[in-house]
Amino acid sequence: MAKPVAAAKSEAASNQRPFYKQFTPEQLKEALRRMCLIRRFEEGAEEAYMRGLIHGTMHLSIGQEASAVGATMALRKTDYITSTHRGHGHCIGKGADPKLMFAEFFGKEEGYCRGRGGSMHIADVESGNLGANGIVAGGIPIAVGAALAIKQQKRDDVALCFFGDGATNEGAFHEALNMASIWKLPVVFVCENNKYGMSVSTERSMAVANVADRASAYNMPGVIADGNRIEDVAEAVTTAIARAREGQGPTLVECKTYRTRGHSRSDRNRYRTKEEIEEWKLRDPIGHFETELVANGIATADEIAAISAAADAEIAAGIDFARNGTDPSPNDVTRGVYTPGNPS
Amino acid sequence: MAKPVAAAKSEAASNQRPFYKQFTPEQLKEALRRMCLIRRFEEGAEEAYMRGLIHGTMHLSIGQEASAVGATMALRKTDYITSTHRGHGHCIGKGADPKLMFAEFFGKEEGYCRGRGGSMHIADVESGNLGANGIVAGGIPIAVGAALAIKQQKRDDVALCFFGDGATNEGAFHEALNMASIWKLPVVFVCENNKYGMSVSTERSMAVANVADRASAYNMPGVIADGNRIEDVAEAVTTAIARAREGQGPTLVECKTYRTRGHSRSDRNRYRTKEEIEEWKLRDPIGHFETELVANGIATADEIAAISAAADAEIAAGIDFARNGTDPSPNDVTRGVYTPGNPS
Amino acid sequence: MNAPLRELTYAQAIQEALATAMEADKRVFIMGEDIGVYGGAFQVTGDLVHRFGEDRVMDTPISELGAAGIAVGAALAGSRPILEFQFSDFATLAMEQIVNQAAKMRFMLGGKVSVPLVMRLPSGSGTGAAAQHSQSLEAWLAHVPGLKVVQPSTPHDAKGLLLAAIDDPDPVMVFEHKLLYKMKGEVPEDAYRVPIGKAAVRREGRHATIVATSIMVHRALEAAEVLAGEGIEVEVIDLRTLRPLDTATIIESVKKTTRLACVYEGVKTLGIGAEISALIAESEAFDYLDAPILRLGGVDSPIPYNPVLEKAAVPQTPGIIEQVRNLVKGRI
Amino acid sequence: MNAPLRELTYAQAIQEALATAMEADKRVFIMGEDIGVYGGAFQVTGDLVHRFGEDRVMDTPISELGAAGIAVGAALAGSRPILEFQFSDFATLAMEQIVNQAAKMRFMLGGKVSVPLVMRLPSGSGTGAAAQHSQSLEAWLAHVPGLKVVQPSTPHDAKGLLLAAIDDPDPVMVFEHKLLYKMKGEVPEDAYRVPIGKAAVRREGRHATIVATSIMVHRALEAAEVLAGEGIEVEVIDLRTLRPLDTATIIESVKKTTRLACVYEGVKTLGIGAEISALIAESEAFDYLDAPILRLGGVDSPIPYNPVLEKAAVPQTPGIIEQVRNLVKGRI
Ligand SMILES: Cc1ncc(C[n+]2csc(CCOP(=O)(O)OP(=O)(O)O)c2C)c(N)n1
Ligand SMILES: Cc1ncc(C[n+]2csc(CCOP(=O)(O)OP(=O)(O)O)c2C)c(N)n1
Ligand SMILES: [Mg+2]
Ligand SMILES: [Mg+2]
Repeated sequence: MAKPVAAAKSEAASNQRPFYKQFTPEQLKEALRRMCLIRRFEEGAEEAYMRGLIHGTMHLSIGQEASAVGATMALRKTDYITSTHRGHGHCIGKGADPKLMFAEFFGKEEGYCRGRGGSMHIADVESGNLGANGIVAGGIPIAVGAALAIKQQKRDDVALCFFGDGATNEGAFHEALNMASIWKLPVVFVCENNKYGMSVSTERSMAVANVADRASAYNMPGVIADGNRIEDVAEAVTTAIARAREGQGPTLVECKTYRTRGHSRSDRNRYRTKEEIEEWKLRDPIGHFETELVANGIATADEIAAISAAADAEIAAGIDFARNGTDPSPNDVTRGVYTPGNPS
Repeated sequence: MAKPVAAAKSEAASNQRPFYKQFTPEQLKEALRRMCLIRRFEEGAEEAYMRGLIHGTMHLSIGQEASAVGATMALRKTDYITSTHRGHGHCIGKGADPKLMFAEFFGKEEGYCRGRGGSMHIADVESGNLGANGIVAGGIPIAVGAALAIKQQKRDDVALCFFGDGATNEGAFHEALNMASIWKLPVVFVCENNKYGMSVSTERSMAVANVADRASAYNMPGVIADGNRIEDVAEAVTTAIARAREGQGPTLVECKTYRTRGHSRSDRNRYRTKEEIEEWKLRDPIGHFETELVANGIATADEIAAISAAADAEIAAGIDFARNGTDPSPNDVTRGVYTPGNPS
Repeated sequence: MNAPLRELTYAQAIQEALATAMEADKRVFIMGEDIGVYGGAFQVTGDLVHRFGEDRVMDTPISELGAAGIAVGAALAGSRPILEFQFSDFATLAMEQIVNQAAKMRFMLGGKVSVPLVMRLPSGSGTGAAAQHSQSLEAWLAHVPGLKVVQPSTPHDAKGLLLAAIDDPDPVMVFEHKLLYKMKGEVPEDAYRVPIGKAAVRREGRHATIVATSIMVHRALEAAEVLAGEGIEVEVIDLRTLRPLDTATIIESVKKTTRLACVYEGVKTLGIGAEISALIAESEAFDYLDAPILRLGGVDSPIPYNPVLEKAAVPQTPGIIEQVRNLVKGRI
Repeated sequence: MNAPLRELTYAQAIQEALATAMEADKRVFIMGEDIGVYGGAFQVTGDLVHRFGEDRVMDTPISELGAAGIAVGAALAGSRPILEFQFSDFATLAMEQIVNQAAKMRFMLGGKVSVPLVMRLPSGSGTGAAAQHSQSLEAWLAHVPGLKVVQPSTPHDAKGLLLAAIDDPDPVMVFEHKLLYKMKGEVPEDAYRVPIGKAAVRREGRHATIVATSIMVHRALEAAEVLAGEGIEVEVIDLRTLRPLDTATIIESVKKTTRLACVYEGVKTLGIGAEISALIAESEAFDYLDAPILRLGGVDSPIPYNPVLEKAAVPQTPGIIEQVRNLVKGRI
């Protein structure tokens, strides 16, 4: 005999993970909304790219939405993030407006970077996103520097730094984590370990099994989270953020996840099997979160459908907005290189 | 009542450390000779520098002779080393001739680098020393590359890489150790931890207590040796070399030691106390080894005195040789930039 | 030889040079990011890993500085490394090893070693990859004694210069242009070499000389063709090697034409055109000059993402035509 | 103002600028290797750590790339970092952050941020420190849009340019010369600025112009003094800023003197003299030139250890005298 609904709910509540108490239902639904937006944004961008409307290259994070949103949920607007070449999710997670991101992809003056940066440099300084980065690991010391400035200015903000597994093989990772640790800076290192740096698996590129195993070399906690489960990511990162705000120094959080798309458009997936990809598709972070929200009594199926539909609409409108944006003039090619009104 | 000498000897033999069995008495005495040569070489170089006979700068390793010699004892001529700015000891340890080193310091054509390199680039390619390096950590990836070549050529040689504690904060250290480990290369990493990178103590520059603590991040053994006791260094490094030769990959050996001189001539020792320096002077690696050689019945006091006197004489002769060397002609300033007889 | 003409792309020509060298010499190996099963970001190494195995076609972790140092060490220890940077922009991470070690090692050690390594650097703009994936930093490396620097503009030279670079006992930097990878051209099958240090006169003329590099050679040739229709005969020199420079070929041409324009993609200021211009201005050719020396280089800006701006940032054919016309007509 | 003249060394002048800026603006801090209790490898920071504390005079680990990135991040987040490289040679490790991040960040982000940081780079040969501690790589950074590059030659300018650099909203690279640190000169006590982008005419003349940088300004002035005794009047311009260049001052001088020599320590090929020469050769001043443009730069070699060779590797006063004499007498 099925239990009455109320009883099921209260039982669920007692088993509930801290995640569902740390955040309000509104925050949780907003998190789902952002995950949906990221997914739709990237699907929209991919389509525009394939139709030749967007040029250049782009790196999709489809399948990794839980880490992008879970890691940014506990951040304030005055906190910073630095992001990566695979940075659309981080950008939306931190609060950017998809239509201004699309405008950037379409190379328009309305874009976040006035069409000068594109996907690989997407940023929204207003919302605290110091930018994606075309250089693997390039953003890691930058985040540490932002954390140093926060400390110097006696703010209780934090800097959160996204990077991939491959980035942890760069010297910049090593130098930055060491300095963050000796100076106890308010920074959280979030590694999105999607098993590959382009085509090279972590087994072939790293001497240790987990990125988190490297944390001990910097005397900081190294935490592993299931990167496809937002509750896991958010709990780990929230703890790390709290530590950082309290002046206890940095944490390395490794989110185990997977990108279901190729590295970039030119990827022929020769380095991995179809089975592996399919297996991970079954672990879709959005589907998982939707199920959990319902199971935890936070959202109804209808609400979820509405969130999803709203995301669709927002993305469609964003693309429209972007296509109708203003093209930069070739006469302005050197605009923005130096700060105007410069004293010297 | 004192035990008869023979009995003391055999008792000592039974307690004897493997070091005294791994190496023949001749090898052990040769090791002492090299340690003495290093010490006298540097004292001679220091004096010549202070008298204005040598220009530029130099970094003395006085107090660190046990690690230089202990780490090179088990090497063959066909094995490689890469060395550091503080590299005189490594060079003599690997078998260089002090008079040709002096000739280099005096800027002469007879010098190992024809007077082009000086102290900071002292090398003896013939004996397998690929060179000191003016760039902190610069030699680490180079040693890994030499180890890769060894492996490619199916030789059973090894590359041994010296570097300081400060060098382990460089990204090059991280990248090189990771690659050495994933490719299981025949390389031994010997860190001479003398507590300071120039003026900055390891406490202030590293997030972990020991350099060896960093080894786990590369999934390789991290071994700590007393760097002022040659037996400790030699045993640890000999094991590491054997591992490398057998294809089991790299080891990180940390030799805890101390430089009793300043970082370079301009050092005013403001970052450490006189007491600390004096304390370490009492732990002189040469005095220790002399005592042990006698105690282990390997050399008599007379033999030791003779080794020391011979070193004095060799150094004096070396300086004479160098002073009478040939000055390069300014017309030859670009000689050696490119390989002559070059096909294109 | 009357072998039938065979066309390859620039990328295929490079791959053929790599295969030829690896077959001829066991010491030669290649390393880089995603050059194995992925075939390289621009599919230059392609299937080589299947032909030569993972030990000779080595995927590295994302560790440019370490990889460059490993190349130096392997070269010192008797191997012949060829390192591919995925984009030349990432070589900024490896400058220490390139400039302080590879370039100077032989000199610092009194000429007692050589450092026979090759680094391949895919460069240039035009792919929409924005400021950190579009640079042309060849002038940096051409400034450094101890290095050699080449910049092939055709499939033929891409193969021949790379083979010469692999033979060379000293470190050679090969700047490839990403937009050229798909360009087709005649490539002989034999293992010919194109000598390092020799420029090529691609078109003869008497009214002006254009010295161009890499992709700009093609734009210069297009411009020359158009100008020929107007009666202006332009001599086009493909520089090919940036260090050491083929001074003689340029001087001789300028003495004949009396006018010089340099066309290059790198930033104009301190780009290779500055050196060519200065070379002529201090040479015997100075007295022959009938006009100022023109430089057409990249604008003083990082490369923008927007495609219109991206094109505006580096010389394009119409601009070359206009400026060289002005040069010849005395309007500069 | 009639304040009595006060002399400081170049190093003291830099230290005074640092102290002045830190006192005036809480956001300013300095970081680098051994700049704290050690006082800096060249004793430039001296006792500043005692005046401002370890939080504002920060010793870093030996991590140049990381430190440069931290400077970028701190600048983005509202602080005003000044990073000392112990030797400019080590900046090769940090090129990624300098060139791909600091220089391009503002542009890539559509002009929505500024990156107000200063990097100090002790450079040059003459100390017997050999090839990896003696380079003059200023031409590299002057090639990079987004950066500003200055090279003070006197204590006065060392202070004034550094203060201007610290004010500047964009990244400024300050190349200091190690041999100048002990040079004394007049330095006003007030917080004056020397504008970035303005060259200084150090001596007027009418027979030839020398454009010199850093320590070469002093050698050029010595040479000018000797040549004056022979009736040759040389105008000496201290370039001071390598990016952006003060084109107007140079052009004007060359139009007057009709002869130009560039004297600089960096490698001649693609050194700053190449740019100055090319600038003149493409400018209106071209028509005024009565002789080829002379470049005296470093030889095509790493800097040797041996002191005689070391001197032979870069321009010295006697060579400048001889060559400029030849230039004026039409022997070039
Ligand atoms: C310094 C540098 N080296 C190489 C690249 C080329 N590249 C771009 S992304 C990438 C893989 C990065 O892997 P990872 O850090 O795991 O991030 P992921 O792409 O998996 O999200 C590579 C090699 C680059 N952009 N920067
Ligand atoms: C890349 C680089 N950074 C800085 C320096 C300046 N420097 C020379 S030695 C040294 C300290 C090195 O410390 P460590 O590695 O512990 O070696 P030690 O001098 O103690 O033997 C420094 C900072 C350098 N030569 N190279
Ligand atoms: Mg990855
Ligand atoms: Mg040390």
